[in-house]
Amino acid sequence: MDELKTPLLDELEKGEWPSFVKEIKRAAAKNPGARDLLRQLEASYREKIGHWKHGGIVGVKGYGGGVVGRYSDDPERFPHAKEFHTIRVNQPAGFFYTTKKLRDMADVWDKYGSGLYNMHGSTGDIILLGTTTENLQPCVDELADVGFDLGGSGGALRTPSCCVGQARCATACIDSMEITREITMHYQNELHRPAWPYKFKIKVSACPNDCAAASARSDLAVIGVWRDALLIDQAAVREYVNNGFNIFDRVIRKCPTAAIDWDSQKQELELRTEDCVHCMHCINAMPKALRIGKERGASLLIGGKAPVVKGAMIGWVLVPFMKMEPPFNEFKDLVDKITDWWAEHGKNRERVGELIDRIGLSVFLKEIGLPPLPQMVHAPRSNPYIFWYPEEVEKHGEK
Amino acid sequence: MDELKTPLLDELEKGEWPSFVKEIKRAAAKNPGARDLLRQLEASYREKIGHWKHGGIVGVKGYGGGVVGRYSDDPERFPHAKEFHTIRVNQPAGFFYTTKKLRDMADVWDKYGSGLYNMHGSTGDIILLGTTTENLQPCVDELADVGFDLGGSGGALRTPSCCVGQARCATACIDSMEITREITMHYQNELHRPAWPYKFKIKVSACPNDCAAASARSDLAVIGVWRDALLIDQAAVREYVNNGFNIFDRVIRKCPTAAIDWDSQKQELELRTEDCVHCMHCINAMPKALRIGKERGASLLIGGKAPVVKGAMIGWVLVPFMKMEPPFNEFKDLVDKITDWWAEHGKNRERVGELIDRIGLSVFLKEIGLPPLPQMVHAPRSNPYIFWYPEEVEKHGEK
Amino acid sequence: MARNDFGPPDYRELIPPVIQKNYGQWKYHTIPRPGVLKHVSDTGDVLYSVRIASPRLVSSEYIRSISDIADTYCDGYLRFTTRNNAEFLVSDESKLEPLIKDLVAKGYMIGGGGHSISNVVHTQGWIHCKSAVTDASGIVKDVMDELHPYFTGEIKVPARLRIAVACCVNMCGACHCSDISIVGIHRTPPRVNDELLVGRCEIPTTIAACPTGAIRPNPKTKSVEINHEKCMMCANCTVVCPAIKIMDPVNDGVSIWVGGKVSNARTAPKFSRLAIPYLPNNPPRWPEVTNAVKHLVEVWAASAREGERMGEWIDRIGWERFFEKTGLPFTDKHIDDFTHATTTFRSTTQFRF
Amino acid sequence: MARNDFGPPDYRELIPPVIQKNYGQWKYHTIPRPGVLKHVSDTGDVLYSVRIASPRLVSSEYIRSISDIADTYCDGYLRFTTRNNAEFLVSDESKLEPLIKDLVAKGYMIGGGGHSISNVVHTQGWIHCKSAVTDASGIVKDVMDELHPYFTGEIKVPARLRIAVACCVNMCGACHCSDISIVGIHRTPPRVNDELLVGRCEIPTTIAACPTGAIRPNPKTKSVEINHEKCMMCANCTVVCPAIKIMDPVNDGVSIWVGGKVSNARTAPKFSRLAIPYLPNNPPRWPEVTNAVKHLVEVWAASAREGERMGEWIDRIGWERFFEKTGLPFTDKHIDDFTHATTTFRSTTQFRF
Ligand code: SRM
Ligand code: SRM
Ligand code: SRM
Ligand code: SRM
Ligand code: SF4
Ligand code: SF4
Ligand code: SF4
Ligand code: SF4
Ligand code: SF4
Ligand code: SF4
Ligand code: SF4
Ligand code: SF4
Repeated sequence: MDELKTPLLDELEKGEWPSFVKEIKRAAAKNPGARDLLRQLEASYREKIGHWKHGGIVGVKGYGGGVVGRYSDDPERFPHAKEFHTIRVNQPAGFFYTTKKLRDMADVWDKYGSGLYNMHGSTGDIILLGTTTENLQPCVDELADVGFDLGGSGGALRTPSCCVGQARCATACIDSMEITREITMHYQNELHRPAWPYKFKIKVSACPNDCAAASARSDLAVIGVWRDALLIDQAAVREYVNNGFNIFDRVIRKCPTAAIDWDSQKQELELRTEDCVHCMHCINAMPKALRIGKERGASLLIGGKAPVVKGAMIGWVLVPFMKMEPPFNEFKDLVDKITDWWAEHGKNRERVGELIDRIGLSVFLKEIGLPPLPQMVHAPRSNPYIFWYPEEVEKHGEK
Repeated sequence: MDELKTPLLDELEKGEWPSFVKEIKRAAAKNPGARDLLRQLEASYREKIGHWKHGGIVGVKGYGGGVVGRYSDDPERFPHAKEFHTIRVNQPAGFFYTTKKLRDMADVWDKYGSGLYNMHGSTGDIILLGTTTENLQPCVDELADVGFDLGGSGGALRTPSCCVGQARCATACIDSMEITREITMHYQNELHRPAWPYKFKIKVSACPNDCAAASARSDLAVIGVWRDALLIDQAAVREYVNNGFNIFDRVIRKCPTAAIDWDSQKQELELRTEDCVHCMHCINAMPKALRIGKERGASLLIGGKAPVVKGAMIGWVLVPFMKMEPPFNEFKDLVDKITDWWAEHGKNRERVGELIDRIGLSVFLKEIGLPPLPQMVHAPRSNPYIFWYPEEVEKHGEK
Repeated sequence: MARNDFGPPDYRELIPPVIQKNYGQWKYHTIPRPGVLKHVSDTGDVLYSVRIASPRLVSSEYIRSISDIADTYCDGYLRFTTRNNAEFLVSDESKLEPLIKDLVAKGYMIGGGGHSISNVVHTQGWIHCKSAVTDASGIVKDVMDELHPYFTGEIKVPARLRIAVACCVNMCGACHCSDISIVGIHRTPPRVNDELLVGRCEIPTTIAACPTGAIRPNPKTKSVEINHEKCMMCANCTVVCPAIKIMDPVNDGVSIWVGGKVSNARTAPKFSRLAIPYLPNNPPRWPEVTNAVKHLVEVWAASAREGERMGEWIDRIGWERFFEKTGLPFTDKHIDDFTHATTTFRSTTQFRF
Repeated sequence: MARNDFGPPDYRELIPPVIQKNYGQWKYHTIPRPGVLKHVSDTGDVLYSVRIASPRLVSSEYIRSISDIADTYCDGYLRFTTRNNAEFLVSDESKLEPLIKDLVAKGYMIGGGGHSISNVVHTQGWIHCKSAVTDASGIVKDVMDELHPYFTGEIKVPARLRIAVACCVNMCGACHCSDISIVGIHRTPPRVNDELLVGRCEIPTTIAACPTGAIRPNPKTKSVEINHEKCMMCANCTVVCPAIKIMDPVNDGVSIWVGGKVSNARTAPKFSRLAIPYLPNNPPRWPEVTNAVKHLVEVWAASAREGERMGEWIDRIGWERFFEKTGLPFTDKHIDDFTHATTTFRSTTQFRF
């Protein structure tokens, strides 16, 4: 191989933060694709423009997605980046690995691809960065041999993902990892064979801290909540206070609904359960003293997504509380109703949230059979343009 | 006259609250128009439907508006309500009257009209309720003789109105009555000869309590504010506190920006002036101890209106602070710029707020020559769809 | 002799001497008793304002009667408020008690200051507007017959409460920012009189008037037709075209909205929000409406903290609790579906069960 | 032999025994030192997680290196976080200090827990995406080279701060709800290659893809033309039609947004808001972007109260003060003009001078 001149990128090997350029170079030492990626990237840095072409669909047998085709716009200059497809590999729930699993995967990828990864993609997949059309099928086959299947792309369910939940968290109200595993398995067909107007994402966070950022980036966010009183260990609260913890500034004043108060006389934390909106803050602030309640389930939020093209949305409350017990049939039924309705009414490239925006939340609720609830809105409508169905009124007396 | 049977309306003579039916009957005793109004109203109560016809423009010499034409849809049944136009008479600023003025007006109206009034219409006018086409001109002429001129209607400036302000209020930051008088006089032509796409309303409240409800119901709301520190009489504050006034619950906790605190040690009210958003609450709660600051002027809000048809709007901050000194030239210049722009770009029946909604606030600011300011928004944009003018960028390098 | 554009009477000739003298110099006020304001000036001067309820729709005789009173006690000066009450302006303290006595004797109702329910801002109704779905004056009378003790101060409320009535969705009274607002609504789409329409209405204007695009040309009749699924019964088309009618005595009715405010005190001005989508139009006493409003006032008054207006109370307890406490059903109607609907959807798990 | 639809590896086979045993029984956690979490179970068991920064874009060698470490100290178990850090899971306390020492010796950076700046969520950039306006990985490296002391805990911050980078307005990283987000933007409208377009692009689809209706057919060329006054440079048309190009190395650049969050703690999740509309695309070190972010962090850290995230701090001090304190200009670009623009306009006199 000729000498690799990347003066601009070399700058990014300096500095304290781990360097992705170093990583590309590590791969480039062994793989010509990684090497031409680096060269092409250097060109982008110099010219301030990307060098990937528009379009180009590639695939593997039995799957409608999971691979993103990518072609260099200057294959003469960067012959080994001419085809540089990524494979989206479905991650295990909670991103847990044994070193064995990781090594198995790396061995396959070194054989068929650039030896570069995103650990992980923003949706949750392991992104295997860069291989040729020819290598796709054998790579995917051998990944299967070591137990890795593809994730989603296109108008399909996308790889569900979740927070670590009960595997490590005291505040987990639901088993986020098991839910993710179960729905990923249940919806293999929807994940692997695009049949919908656009992408559909499910993310699961086991409590309202939402460490999976579910409400911001999933069409259907599953967020663990409890609906009884949170549990208070008064002795442990006193210990915080006695150790100089400023309970007023750090907790009391920050409760969004003023649902808790510290009675300095009685040295007790008082909770008005009916006002607690389970925001998590007090529990977060005093994890040794406060715990989530016992009646646990999930809130479901619909419509979260990025700005394209009607503007970004944060998921809207669709079901305030759903028990989440395996095999999660109530949840699956609802997913089916939602996706059926959306598949029927959605335009090409219209997310479910955009469709609801276009058609109206009330109509959507009616069609999937959910009751309207005040928890669904910040406030009721302020405009007087109420729609009435013909069956709700008398036939009008013509005048 | 035949017997007047109004069993339904008679019900509304009972009860404690002053009865408008009694008032109509008082007028009906002398005036056949008022009598037929009552009969027609009884019919509406029985049939649950109004009996006024659509349309019918009437007017008086030299004016393009000020009169609302009204015709009964059943003139056979209610012959004296066949024509029942209202005259919108411009009220004096602050709704102050001498009894002489009122009696003069009543004398004219008894001569030419029903003897019924709205004191006052929602815009502010004295509404003279019900006269015939024939009587309009002489009535308006004689009203002129006793010093009353017409208000506005149609695509024109509407009668400006205001709160009582400096005439009685300790919190008045501007002279709302003088401003209203001056602009009413200055804009007589715009008030009386409709030349705009739709109505345009100006209301003036002398402080942020907004007793004229200006921000909700005027296209241009003028609201008095101060921009230095509010004045504290610490002795008077102490007096409140010593008299058992719960300053924490009633004041400190209600300041929207936590700009004030009560130092129980020092027995002093502490103000962080830079955080005070002049909401008025603390002054309202302790009028003997707190007063508005010394550097006074007005905030101007644009776009307030009722729901028709793009939805209701509450006025948006356009000018955070404008000195308001007679003859208010800076203000008038701005009104001219706004109405010129609106007259040029507005569609028929499009309020200025709706036009801004359609065209964009930034463009509007640019065209009337006002700078964009953070006070104009609750928060900057969240969507990434920023518009750039060609002159702001280089000619792009075609690739 | 006709003159034009001379403008309204000049307030400077209509304000009493004590105001002339102390203009801009008022120091503070107190409310010595319900409906009576005492304003004290930096000069030491004092002005009492005694406020009475007015039906707003008044006769010449009424005007002359209150003028008589103002002549006797107020040197002939009086004013009206922005909510259509009348105010007697007394600078001579010795005349205050006699004035109040006289007003009471003559049956005027004093009240409306401070934390109270003041007069109801309202609109024309069947009395004078062609668009009226209901009668504003009648509803005001009914509601205030029930609520007048909150006006006179006989029953205390935690904060001021503003009620407004509008006879149609044009909301002339600026209902859209009231603590409680009562608004006439349609529930059936308009009907087109094809024969009348042709020639009488400009079809493009009519089509353009519809905010939801529900009106399309009907080539067969050369008139227009209305897509019922899209129509939100705003009546805007009826304003531009007299051949389109929307009045429907059987189905038209009254809706109730809560939690709006105008002042900037504590919280920003805000819109009223739908509480009850429909109550029947039931003259002359509108019992369903009157009871609903009374109930809302009572639930609020019992649960709100001192100084907490309707909307602030709801903000504190949450809309979930509002519907629970008032026993009102939350329905599909409450969920916004107009332009900015999505901004009203709750995008957080912060809610009450 | 190919199999289909067997799904991802089962987490139950990938979690360490201590987690298997204590699954769902964790009681509380502490953060004994930056980047180290200690989770205590109801059973008394303890789990330490040691978190290291990762560039996210890694090589097979990296994967093998961290696997070696996990084999030595963690019985072969490790995980990644939702923000792409790697975590070593230690159940045997005696291995904790040796692990940390080894990590430090090998040059890994430990940090990111509690009140800190964690790893930067980001996207493909020029490395793999055809839509990329800028390079996400490069900007992350530059920004974190500056800010790493906030990751390691060397410099304290008042609260957690999340930074995200997206290389175009598609915002794959969910930048739209980050404390600070860095987004690549276009500033010139797309250009149409008429010859290429004809036959290659479906014109109706292309027209429909434009949210502002800026694209219309061009009968002369049988292609389309773009109304520059309406185009908001969203690039959506370029996704559906390869003959429309928007990349512009001279004018493309980077914007900075602040105050978003995702968690429901204290305040509801909220969108990031525009702080800086444009900074030049200046690889490899993007000094303008790096400095701007650093400046924002420093102003926030100096002025926010304990526990106050960027957006909560701005809520308290007001956007007026935010622009004042940061010295950033407020411009026409900051004023929303998209669908729900009017809901962002300030409809109250409550503001700071
Ligand atoms: C790889 C990844 C970014 C990354 O570096 O991590 C990615 C990459 C692309 N995204 Fe994304 N998105 C990725 C996660 C996201 C996320 C985050 C998430 O899923 O949690 C979002 C925001 C949430 C959402 O879905 O709204 C996201 C919002 C978008 C959008 C805007 C969608 C919208 O409705 O607003 C587009 C545009 C589109 O679909 O046309 C898009 C499109 C794309 C495309 C397919 C653009 C294209 O046509 O080339 C990118 C392919 C890049 C490539 O060459 O691989 N990507 N994209 C992420 C997927 C990896 C994975 O499978 O794990
Ligand atoms: C008389 C009055 C109600 C009252 O009883 O007080 C009134 C009565 C009418 N209003 Fe109004 N509006 C009256 C104040 C208002 C206000 C309040 C204000 O001005 O402070 C508003 C809300 C503020 C605003 O302007 O938005 C108001 C918002 C409307 C609207 C909705 C406008 C909008 O853009 O949303 C309409 C509909 C229209 O213009 O087509 C309307 C239309 C009408 C019409 C002209 C409807 C019609 O075509 O018949 C009514 C004539 C009734 C009549 O027969 O006299 N009126 N109207 C008020 C005028 C009296 C006066 O001059 O003092
Ligand atoms: C007389 C009047 C002005 C006028 O030019 O006519 C007026 C006069 C005063 N207002 Fe007002 N307000 C008047 C309509 C209003 C309105 C407009 C309306 O109701 O349509 C508002 C906005 C209402 C809203 O927010 O929806 C209004 C919001 C206030 C407030 C703020 C209330 C709050 O939200 O806390 C104050 C402060 C206070 O009461 O402490 C106030 C205070 C006052 C004071 C105390 C000011 C003063 O120092 O004199 C005056 C006596 C109030 C009282 O009645 O207790 N005034 N005041 C109006 C009487 C109407 C009536 O007959 O009831
Ligand atoms: C490991 C991880 C979950 C996972 O499955 O990977 C995780 C783990 C924990 N989170 Fe988280 N959060 C993780 C991403 C998030 C995210 C998502 C994100 O950043 O993209 C959020 C939402 C961020 C946002 O609002 O923008 C998040 C918001 C929280 C919060 C609420 C923060 C707040 O706004 O006050 C807490 C509570 C706290 O820290 O007190 C929390 C608390 C925790 C606790 C303390 C829970 C526990 O008892 O173990 C965990 C250790 C936190 C720490 O790092 O100090 N976690 N946490 C994620 C680590 C990411 C990283 O590498 O930095
Ligand atoms: S969302 Fe809750 S349960 Fe899940 S990782 Fe975060 S804090 Fe733990
Ligand atoms: S969880 Fe949140 S809302 Fe509930 S008491 Fe604690 S701080 Fe308040
Ligand atoms: S707005 Fe202010 S100045 Fe005007 S009447 Fe009300 S309290 Fe007085
Ligand atoms: S006027 Fe309002 S914002 Fe200012 S200190 Fe008083 S209560 Fe606070
Ligand atoms: S609210 Fe409607 S019906 Fe009532 S006066 Fe106004 S326009 Fe007429
Ligand atoms: S009532 Fe309103 S929505 Fe219905 S057709 Fe007429 S204008 Fe359109
Ligand atoms: S943010 Fe844009 S450029 Fe970056 S990966 Fe996503 S789609 Fe591609
Ligand atoms: S960039 Fe966006 S706004 Fe501009 S023409 Fe293309 S789709 Fe339309």
